Formats: sequence, C-alpha cells, structure tokens
Amino acid sequence: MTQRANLPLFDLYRTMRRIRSFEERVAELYVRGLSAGSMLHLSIGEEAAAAGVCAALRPADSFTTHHRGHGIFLARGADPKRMMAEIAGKAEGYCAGKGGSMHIADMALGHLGANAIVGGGIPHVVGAGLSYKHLGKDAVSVAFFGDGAMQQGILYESMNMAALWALPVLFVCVNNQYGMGTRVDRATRVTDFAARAGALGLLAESADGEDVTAVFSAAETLVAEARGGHPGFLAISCFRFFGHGRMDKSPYRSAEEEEAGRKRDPVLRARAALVTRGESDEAALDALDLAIAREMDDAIDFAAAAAPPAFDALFRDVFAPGEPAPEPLRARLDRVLAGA
Amino acid sequence: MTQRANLPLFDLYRTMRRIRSFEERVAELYVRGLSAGSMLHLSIGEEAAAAGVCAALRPADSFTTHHRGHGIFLARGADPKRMMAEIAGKAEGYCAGKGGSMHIADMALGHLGANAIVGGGIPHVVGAGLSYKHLGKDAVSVAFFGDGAMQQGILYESMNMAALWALPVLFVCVNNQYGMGTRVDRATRVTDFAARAGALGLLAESADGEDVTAVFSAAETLVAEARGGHPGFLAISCFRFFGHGRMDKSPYRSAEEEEAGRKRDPVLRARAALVTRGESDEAALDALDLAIAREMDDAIDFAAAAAPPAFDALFRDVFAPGEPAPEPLRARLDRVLAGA
Amino acid sequence: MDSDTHLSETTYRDALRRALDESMREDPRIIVIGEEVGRYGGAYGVTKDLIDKFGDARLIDTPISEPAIVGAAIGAAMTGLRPVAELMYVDFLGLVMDQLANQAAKIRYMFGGQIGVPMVLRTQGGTGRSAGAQHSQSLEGWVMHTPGLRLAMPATAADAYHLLRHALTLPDPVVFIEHKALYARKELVDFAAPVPPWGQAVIRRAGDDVCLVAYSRMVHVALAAAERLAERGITAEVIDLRTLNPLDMATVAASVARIGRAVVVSEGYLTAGVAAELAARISEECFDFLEDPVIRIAGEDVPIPVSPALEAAAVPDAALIVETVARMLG
Amino acid sequence: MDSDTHLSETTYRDALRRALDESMREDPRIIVIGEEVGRYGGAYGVTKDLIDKFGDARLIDTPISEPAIVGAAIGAAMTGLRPVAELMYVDFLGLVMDQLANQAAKIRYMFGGQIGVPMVLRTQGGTGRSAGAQHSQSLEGWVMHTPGLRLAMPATAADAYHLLRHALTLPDPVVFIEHKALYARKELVDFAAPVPPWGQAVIRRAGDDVCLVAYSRMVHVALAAAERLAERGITAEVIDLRTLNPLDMATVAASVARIGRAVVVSEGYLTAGVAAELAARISEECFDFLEDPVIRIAGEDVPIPVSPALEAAAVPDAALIVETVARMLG
Ligand SMILES: Cc1ncc(C[n+]2csc(CCOP(=O)(O)OP(=O)(O)O)c2C)c(N)n1
Ligand SMILES: Cc1ncc(C[n+]2csc(CCOP(=O)(O)OP(=O)(O)O)c2C)c(N)n1
Ligand SMILES: [Mg+2]
Ligand SMILES: [Mg+2]
Repeated sequence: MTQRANLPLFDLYRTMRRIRSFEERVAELYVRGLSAGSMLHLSIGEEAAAAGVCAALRPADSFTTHHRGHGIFLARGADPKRMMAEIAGKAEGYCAGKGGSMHIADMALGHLGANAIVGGGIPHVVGAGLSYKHLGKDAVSVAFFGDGAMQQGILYESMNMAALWALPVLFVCVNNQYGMGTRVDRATRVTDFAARAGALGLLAESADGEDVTAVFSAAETLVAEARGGHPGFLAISCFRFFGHGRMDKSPYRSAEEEEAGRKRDPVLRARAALVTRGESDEAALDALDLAIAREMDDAIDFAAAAAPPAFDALFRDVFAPGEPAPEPLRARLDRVLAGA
Repeated sequence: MTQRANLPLFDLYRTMRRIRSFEERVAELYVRGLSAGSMLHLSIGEEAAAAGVCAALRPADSFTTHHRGHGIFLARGADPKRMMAEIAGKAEGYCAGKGGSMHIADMALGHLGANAIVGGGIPHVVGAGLSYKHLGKDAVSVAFFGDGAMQQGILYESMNMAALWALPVLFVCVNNQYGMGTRVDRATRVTDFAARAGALGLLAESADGEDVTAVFSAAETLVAEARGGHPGFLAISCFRFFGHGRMDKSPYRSAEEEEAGRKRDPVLRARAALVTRGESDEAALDALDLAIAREMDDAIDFAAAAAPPAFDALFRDVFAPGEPAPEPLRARLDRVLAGA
Repeated sequence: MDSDTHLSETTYRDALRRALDESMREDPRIIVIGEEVGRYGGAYGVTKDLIDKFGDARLIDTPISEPAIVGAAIGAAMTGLRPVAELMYVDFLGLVMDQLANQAAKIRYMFGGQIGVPMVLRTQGGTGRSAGAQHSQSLEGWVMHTPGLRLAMPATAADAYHLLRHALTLPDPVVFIEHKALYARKELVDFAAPVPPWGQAVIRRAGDDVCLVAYSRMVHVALAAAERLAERGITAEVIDLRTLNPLDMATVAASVARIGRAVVVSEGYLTAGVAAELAARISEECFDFLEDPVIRIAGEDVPIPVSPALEAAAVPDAALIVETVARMLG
Repeated sequence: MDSDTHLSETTYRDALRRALDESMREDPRIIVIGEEVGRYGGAYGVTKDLIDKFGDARLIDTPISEPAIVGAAIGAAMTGLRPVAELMYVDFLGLVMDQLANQAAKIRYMFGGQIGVPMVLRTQGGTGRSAGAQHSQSLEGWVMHTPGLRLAMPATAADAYHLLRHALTLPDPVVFIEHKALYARKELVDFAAPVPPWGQAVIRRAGDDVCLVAYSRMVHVALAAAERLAERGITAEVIDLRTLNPLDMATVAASVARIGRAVVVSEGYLTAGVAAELAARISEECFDFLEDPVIRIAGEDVPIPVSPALEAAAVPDAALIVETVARMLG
C-alpha cells in the first residue's frame, strides 16, 4: 500500500536517546526547584511512540499532544533549550513562560499544542484535517493521547467525524498502561482499543511500543492512508517507567510489575539491535549518548539562566495585539478610587 | 439462557395502538394550540421499541428516555391523562406543568426522566445500576435514546462504565434513521451500532423495529443478562414517520423514502399477524382501537380542562421544601426600594 | 432580501443570513459547521439555502457531538479557516465549556501569543417558546466570566447583520448569541448606514429620569417600558450594549452620571450574572452620581418552567420595569 | 487524627477526610466516585486510606470520564444513594456543566418536585501550584450563576469538616470547592464546638473601618491584610462567607451598614463573577450607608499563566488589599 522509507534505526535511536536524556533533565530541573510548578509528566519508556510516529510525518503535518508530550515534540525537532525554558516558566520558552510543561506549542513545527485536559486536544486535529481538506493542503494531523483518554467521550465524537468526513487524521494512543494510579484494566473492560476505532470506520492498528521500528512501520502505513483520506488509529503499548507526576512514587503497583515494565525499554532495545546488527558499536553509541547528555545539560543551564517573563506579559495575548485588552485591576482601582 | 415469557402479541399490539393513538392526539393538541410550546416529538413508527422493551421489564426496573419518549412511558403504564396534561403544561401533569413533553418523569413507575439534552439521560442509568448493585436491589435500569445520541461522547463513557463495573444496565438505541434532518448515514460512517457497544464489552444485539415480537425477544434476553450483571446494548431499527418536531415537514427526504419507511409499520404488522394467526379478528381489533381512541380523546379533554400551575409554583422545587429558596425578584425589589 | 438595495424590511433571521452570505462570499476561509446548518437550513432557519450557494464543504452538517464540533472549529481556526460553529441552543454550552473556555479562550494566551482562534460560536438563547428548562436559558453570564472570549448579543436586525459581519473579521473567538424570540422580528434596515464600531453601545432612546441598560431581547422590553413610562411623564434613556465583551462602560457611565439612576435589565439568571456585573460597574464608576442603588431586573433564580404563564413570569417584562422605575422616582 | 479527641491540630485535608470518614460510617448510602479517589487516595490525598476502611464498592475509582461520573452520581442519587462525586480540578467543570447545570440542578424542578438529587460534587480550585491555565482557576462564578445548586467554599479546616459533614445531609446538589493551597494548612480544630448553621457567614475578625468580604483562600489573604492594616491603625472586619449558596447577606449587610465601606475579595475572574454579585448586593442593600463604592478585588480577567511570578500576580494578594483600603480611607 505504502512505500517503506528506509529510515535507519540509528536515527530513531538518537531521537529516543535525546528524549530519554531530556526527560532525565526535566526531573533534575524539578529537584533543583527550577521548574515552574510540579506538573511534570515524564515520557520515559514511551520514546518509541514519539520517535516512531513523528518519523512518519512530513514537515507540513501537524499534531496535538497530551500532558505527557515532551518526547513527541522533541521527536518532531523541538529545541530542547526553549522547551526546558518553557518548563521552567521562562520568557525564552516556547510559550513565553505562560504555558509550561503541559502547554508547549510551536506553530512553526506544526505543534498545535499540548493540552492539560485529558482528551482536550483530540478534536483539534479533526479541525486541522478539515482545513487541509478544504484548502487542498497535503498534510495530515495527528492527535497523541494516553490510554486514559480512551474513556473520554470526545475521542469517540472526534473519531466518528474523522471517519465520516474521510479526513487526513490519525489518532495515536500511547498506552503506557496507567492513567495516574489506574491500570488500564481498571479503567475499561476491553483493552483492545483498536477494535473501538475500527467499529467507527477508522483504519485501526496496534503496535508494540518497545519496538520503535514496528511503531514506525505501522505509523508510516497509517499516515500514508490518512493522507489519502482514510483516517486511522494506532494503539501503541508501552510502560510508564516512573510515577504519574514527579511526586508520585507509584505505590499502587508492585515492584515486580515495575521491574517487568521497565524491561520493556525501547531505547535499550534499539541500542542493542544497532550493535547486534553491526550498524553501530558501543563506543560510537557511548559517544552519541554523551553528546546528547551535554546538549541536554546545556538546555538545563539555558533554562536556569533565562529570565522570567516581565510583569506586563500578564495582560498580553488574552486577545490579539491591538484589540481591546482586559483592564488590569490596579488600573481599574485607580479609576474607581480617584472617582470616589 | 433466559426463559421466554409467553407474552401474547395481543398485549403488545394494545400497547402499540395506545401509543399511536396517544401521539395522534398530541399532534391534535398542538394544532388546537393547547400544547405548551412546539417542542413535541412524536414516536409514531417507533411503537415496537417502546412496547417490546418495556414488556421485558419488571416493576422495580427503571429507565430514562430522550425527547421522543411518550411512547416508552405509555408502554410502561403511564396515565395518558396526566401525560397529556403535562404536555399541555398543566398543574395536573406528571411534573406539575413545569417539565412538558421533553421532561416527563414519574418515580412511581421508575421513569427517571425524559431529557431534552441528546444523550443527557444516558449516564443516569449507570448511576441507577450502581445503586441497585450497591443496595442489593434486583433491578435493571434502561437508557432509551435515538440514533443521534450514538455520536454523543457521554454514551461511550457510560457504556464503558457499565461494562467495567458489570452493572444491571441496558442501553437501547431507537434508531429511527434520522436525527432531525440528518439521516443516520450522514452522521456516521458505520451504522452498525452494536459493534461499537460490543467493542466496549457489552452484550450487543440488533432488532427489527417493525417486529415487536423480535424486539421483545431480544430485550428479554438482554434484560435478563443485565440483571445478572452482563450489561447490554440493543439497537432497534425503525422509521420516524413524521417530521422531527411538529413544524418539520421533512423536506430533506423524498416522498419515496417516506412511503417506504411508513410501510415499516409495527402496529399494522402486529394487527395483521393477530388476524392471520387467528389470535383476534378485525371486529375485535376495531373495537379495541375505538376504545383506545376514546381513552385518548378523554386524555385530551382532561388536559384541555386542567388548570395551569399557580404563579407561586415558579419558586417552588428549586430546592427541597423547607430549604432556603431563591428570593423572588419582586421581594428583592421591595426590600431594595424600601431601603433606598 | 435583495443585496443591491441597502434599505429593506428585514427580519433578524434574514439579516443574519445576509451577513453570513456576504462574508462567505468575501472570505473563502469561512465555513459553517454544526448540527443541521446545511440541508435543514438551521433549526431556526438562519442558514437556509446557504448550502445551495456554498456547497456542503462550507456548510457542514455534523453529527450531534457538540464538544467535538467546537473542538473541530478550534483546530480549523488554528490552521487557516475561519469557522462559524453553531450550537443549536445556548443551553448546550454546558457540553462545550471545556472546549470553549479551556481551549478556544486560552490558546492564544497559553501558547504565548503564537496563534489565535478566529472563530465565531453562533448560538441562540432565551425564552418565548415554552421550550423548557434545557432550551430556554440565557447563559451569557458564563461566557462573560471567561477571559479570552468576545461576546455579542444583538437586539436588532441591523445589529445582527453588522455585529456578525464584524465578528467574522475578528482575530479572537467570538460567542454570538441570538435570541429565539427575535428571529421573526422585522425592521427597516439601512445596510449602508454608518455602523457603530464593535464594542460600542448605542442609546436607543434618550431620556433624563432613568437609564435602562439592556441587551438582546431585553432592549425591546426596556423600550416598551420607556414608552409606557413616557405616558406617565417619565423619560427613560435606553442603552443597548450590543456586545458584552468588550463592554462599553463609557457610554453607560456618561448616561448614568448625567441621569443619576440606573436599572439594568437582563434575561439571564439574576445571581452572579451579567446584571451583577453591570450593577457593580455602574456603582463603581458612577458612585457619586447615583441617587438610588443600581436596580437589577433579571431572570429569576429558577430553572425555566415549560408552562407558558410560568415561563413568562420567570423573566423580566415591561410591566416590572415600569413599576420599578415608578417606585424609584415616586 | 484521633476521632475521640475533639480538639486537635488538623490540616484542611485531614478535616475533609475525617468528615468523609464519619459521614460514611453513619450513612451507608454514601459512596465516593471519581478519578483516583480509591487506591490512589485522591490527587490531593483527601480520600487517602478510606478505601481500606470502606472498600472499593464505596470508594469507586472511575475511568477518566467526567461527564459520566457526574451523570452516574445523579442517577445514583435518584435511586437511593448519596454520592460524593469528585472532580479532580474545578477547571474540569467545563466538561460537566451539562450534567451539573442542566441535569442535577434542574431535576427537582423540571420533574415538579418529585425527586431531588442529593449529591455532593467535591472539587478543588485556585492558584498556588503553577499548574497553568487549565488547572488553576476559580470557577465558582459559573456555579453560583446556576439555580438549583448549593455552593460551599471552606476557608478553614473546621469549616472544611463541618460544611462537608453538613453537605452530606442536604437534600439537594452541593458543589463543594476546596482550595489546593489550603490542604496542608494546619489549625487547632475543636470538633465539638458549636457550628454555625449551613448558609451562615462568620466574622473572622472584627473591625470598624472597612469590611472585607471573602471566602476560601481569600479569607486568609484578607486576614493578613487586616493584620497589616491594624499596624497602620486601620481596623478591618473580615467576613468569611463559607457558602455562596445560600449567601448570607444578613451578616454582610449588617456589617457594611455599620462600617460604611466594603471590599469584596475573590480569587475568581473579576468580570461577571462572585465579586460582582457581592458588590451588587451590598450596593443594593447598604446603599444609604456606603461612603465609597464597594470595591472589588478579584482575579485578573486573564488566563492563569504558569510562570510562578505571573501566576501570583493574576490573583489578589494582601498587599493590594492593604494599599486599596489605605487609599479608600486616605
Ligand atoms: C479532563 C481531565 N481529567 C483528569 C485530569 C487529571 N489527569 C491528568 S493526567 C491523568 C491521567 C491520564 O492518563 P493517560 O491518558 O493514560 O495519560 P498518561 O498520564 O498515562 O500519559 C489524569 C487523570 C485531567 N488533566 N484532565
Ligand atoms: C445536546 C443536544 N444537541 C442537540 C439537540 C437538538 N436536537 C434535539 S433532538 C435532535 C435529534 C436527535 O436525534 P435522535 O437522537 O436520533 O433522536 P430522534 O429525534 O430521532 O428521536 C437534535 C439534534 C439537543 N436537544 N441536545
Ligand atoms: Mg496512560
Ligand atoms: Mg433518530
């Protein structure tokens, strides 16, 4: 149906390693008290979903993500410095420090936005798909979300619309087995998510999120189909290595379960495959990992050094520049108290 | 699995005829200017869904309906007088004239309420099911809704919960082929609704809404299963004989389609079967029909003669009796103007 | 409706359609998306026949999926279209407040000003059809309380036209609430007349004894009250706010400061609604000029009953305004 | 927490848990239903360990399906249970306003008084954790604007306990909004002390120069301001409303009438919110006593930014109150 691009595993590995490395630094940022707030959701263990799907996209394509979206955006080509600065709530961040970890966005890279409402960003890709179809633009829009969002009604409404209108849209469920403390089998009786999408008329597949090549290959097919007007759904099974947020020590799951889950490590698996297949060797990979670690250390330094947003940013961007803006409380009080 | 009750077709016919007759009077009420408002949705053509499913219920069971719920409530044993009075917005109506056609309810008959929000009443049966399970009550709760509600997200959330918690709940989709002017195939790509419910872990079936016996039989099985903790879904295919509301002349569908659709008449089909099978004869059925017509004429007279609610009902029942109630505007103005 | 003549007898409904028609002709990015907006022509007939002119790629009939309708409009607005999403009844806001308030209203801000959401959410509200508690509300209060949303509530056919035309050029999300009891209201509209800018209130009737501040259908109720008050020798100024965001307090404050008495009239529930905001602002800005407290006449704090008599009693009418003003001045 | 002693050092969080614990022991119809309320113990730890006492049939972990959670609670309340539905963040109200405002709030009324919906919707809101625009709001304004809903917003551990205990006996739906920044706040609570009835405000500090009217976290901000004002010789009375529905205007009006100056403080967005209602009512009821307009100090009309400095600037603080009062009296 589609033509397999010959994407080297090495590239996918690098993307995944960058994500892993970045997320480790995000944890550090938090521990050092430099993050803006505690709402930090690490995607360690989910790197293959991010790398595999994003590798199947073209520059004109777009996407939305959930609250655990750092990895996806990095896979898309984000600048770790500006990401880290955003997570630290700094003016040099992607969203000028107003969005933070859960609301990173970058229109230049087709990132229509991370969302802190579970399921909140899903319908936006339906609208993007409508645009592309309407404007005759050759682009696909992808919604990334977690297994938890599989129980949000808006997903079904969105999938139904995409199927009905044959939109260039792909729904990607990153099933890391947990929504906060709730294992997926405590959230639903049937965990075969692809069947649900299929019943609505989407092309639906599942992929093993430990195997980045498998993810890439499934995504490539589905993205190509979506581009042709056959919207799809991809469930990627993986494991959330750490707690839901930074303060969650996952007391609701056993040490054995965690150990087994963390064995499903897409980064290590790709690394091992590179060595086994002779596409790289330990020394080269060590060097790569080190270079990435340095890049990410720089990102954290950048974020730490960056300036917070200026006070007047508070009233900016509620509406477009030049449009009537909300009156600051102090200005109102000045008026009222002067009058009284 | 379940034991077939030997419900005579005659009883189902009578129920259906009463619905048909009632709905014809509702139309008359409207034409005579006696209805409260124009929000009247007739269920002519859908009688088998109402009669067949309700015949499978026990007195302790409960249900919610959509905006097109007159027939369902009649099949459950409603008093047509009080229904008609409610539709006319009179004090003697089921809801004291405050609910109207779209909000009829009767706790005594397990009618947890009709709803004017498409999909709005669906999750309530999940809660009822939780209650029954929790309180050890042997009862099933049934949500009735239209094909249009198949695209409302809350349905999927509700079905998922019912399946997950093995609740005594049944979801019944009365698929009359249209949501207002939108034929079901313009609202969704896949019109096999049962598959969706199945993918969520419900026992899912479809039934022909022209054949009341088939509906009853499917409902009986599913109700029994629900009672045993296997929640279900039943899609009943029928045809909305008339417009969406009383002002809608259905310009969006062809005369041929209407003609063909109206041939799928569950009332006439049951009547013919009764005669063919020798379970009744034309004369007896004519007499029955006439008696029903008289009963429904009485209902319309009752409604016409009934008194509207008294003015002070306006402020009653916002909260429970004896609890602080909202202050009427005039009372507030009296205070304020007296003070000033 | 003849788009060549500028002066014509036009209903509120036709004025809205004309606005959509002209804007869609000018701006190919405009799409209309919602339940029954296409073939059916809209539950209240506003989009009637537009599908014949613009086709079903621009008048998009949707499934009954309000959250996704608004969500899809947001995504479309972020990627180059200018969607008009239609919510059949404002009462359904409860289904879409997440997409409206957490998404559409906040996207520009959360994303640091990178992008806006130029969409219009058209809907209609209010009493008048005995449509019951879930189809008769006036929920503009929820919208007005949400930063990031513009809010227009036209009272006249001319405003229905001009405000919608204007809304379709704004860079931010606009909630545009029509009134179900106004659709059939006819009026002589001069489509070429100069238009007050977006966000500017108009004085519909001048007066010296009391200032009645209203919007949407309540403008006509206030005008009727002013007429009756005039018979008693009381002259009421009637201000039509036209938009609630922005809110033109300059016009209101100038009038109230001159007159010294204000009554605000809203069909929405009294408590914590638009009337409260108007009363609070007028009290703040005109404190030294007020001879009486600002009086709020608004919807009773009860669900809207279906019984026609009770429904009418649940919202303000001219008699109550007349009586109240007479007592203020008595 | 030891339920045998009446006087104990208790956090707001523990007080809430104690209320749930005791009420659940007394009333077997009470269930708690929501995301992570069971094994996880609640996102903010309020239901911690309750599942061990009451089991997973009474602490029901749900899928992430807010509309159906509230809808299921409604159905359960109509059929003999007394559900406590938990919404993890008040910001998610946008997802459930249909079930809350069109269903729970209207069922008794629409159905002519046949049945009520005795449920409590527990949730938490407010700033303080840099949680961003979709996790930091104060949306009580939407709730207060909805007829048929009770609304409690405790500021203290004692009130958290008493108001929740009371809410769990009421026949109608109660929205119970906690504040995320108060959970860890400790206080000496006398659990046996006499309790002001539901719907009654309390004067937290007496004063003669200005009346500060607040609720939830803003009570503490107002108290801090009063403390600083006292240093300047200005005595501020601080009223804690405790519930917004019912709203105890008697207490407020008595205080303001005596003092002649009022400042209302709310963390919610300024426009058309709770502060507007309070200002409007006080202006109506105390008009002749007011020496200044009622001053509103509330959340800025902007989405809440994630940057900690900006977040803090988006909502009222004691400094602004002090400064404002000083100017009023200056
Ligand atoms: C509408 C909504 N409900 C609840 C939450 C709180 N919450 C944030 S993340 C989360 C779990 C989401 O699980 P999943 O979708 O599997 O994503 P994951 O965290 O596993 O990546 C929850 C319940 C939220 N942010 N939004
Ligand atoms: C949430 C919501 N959206 C839209 C409407 C307007 N509306 C009322 S009935 C209806 C069609 C419903 O179709 P279906 O569910 O098939 O029921 P039917 O009318 O065919 O019985 C629509 C769109 C509504 N009442 N509620
Ligand atoms: Mg997950
Ligand atoms: Mg239908």
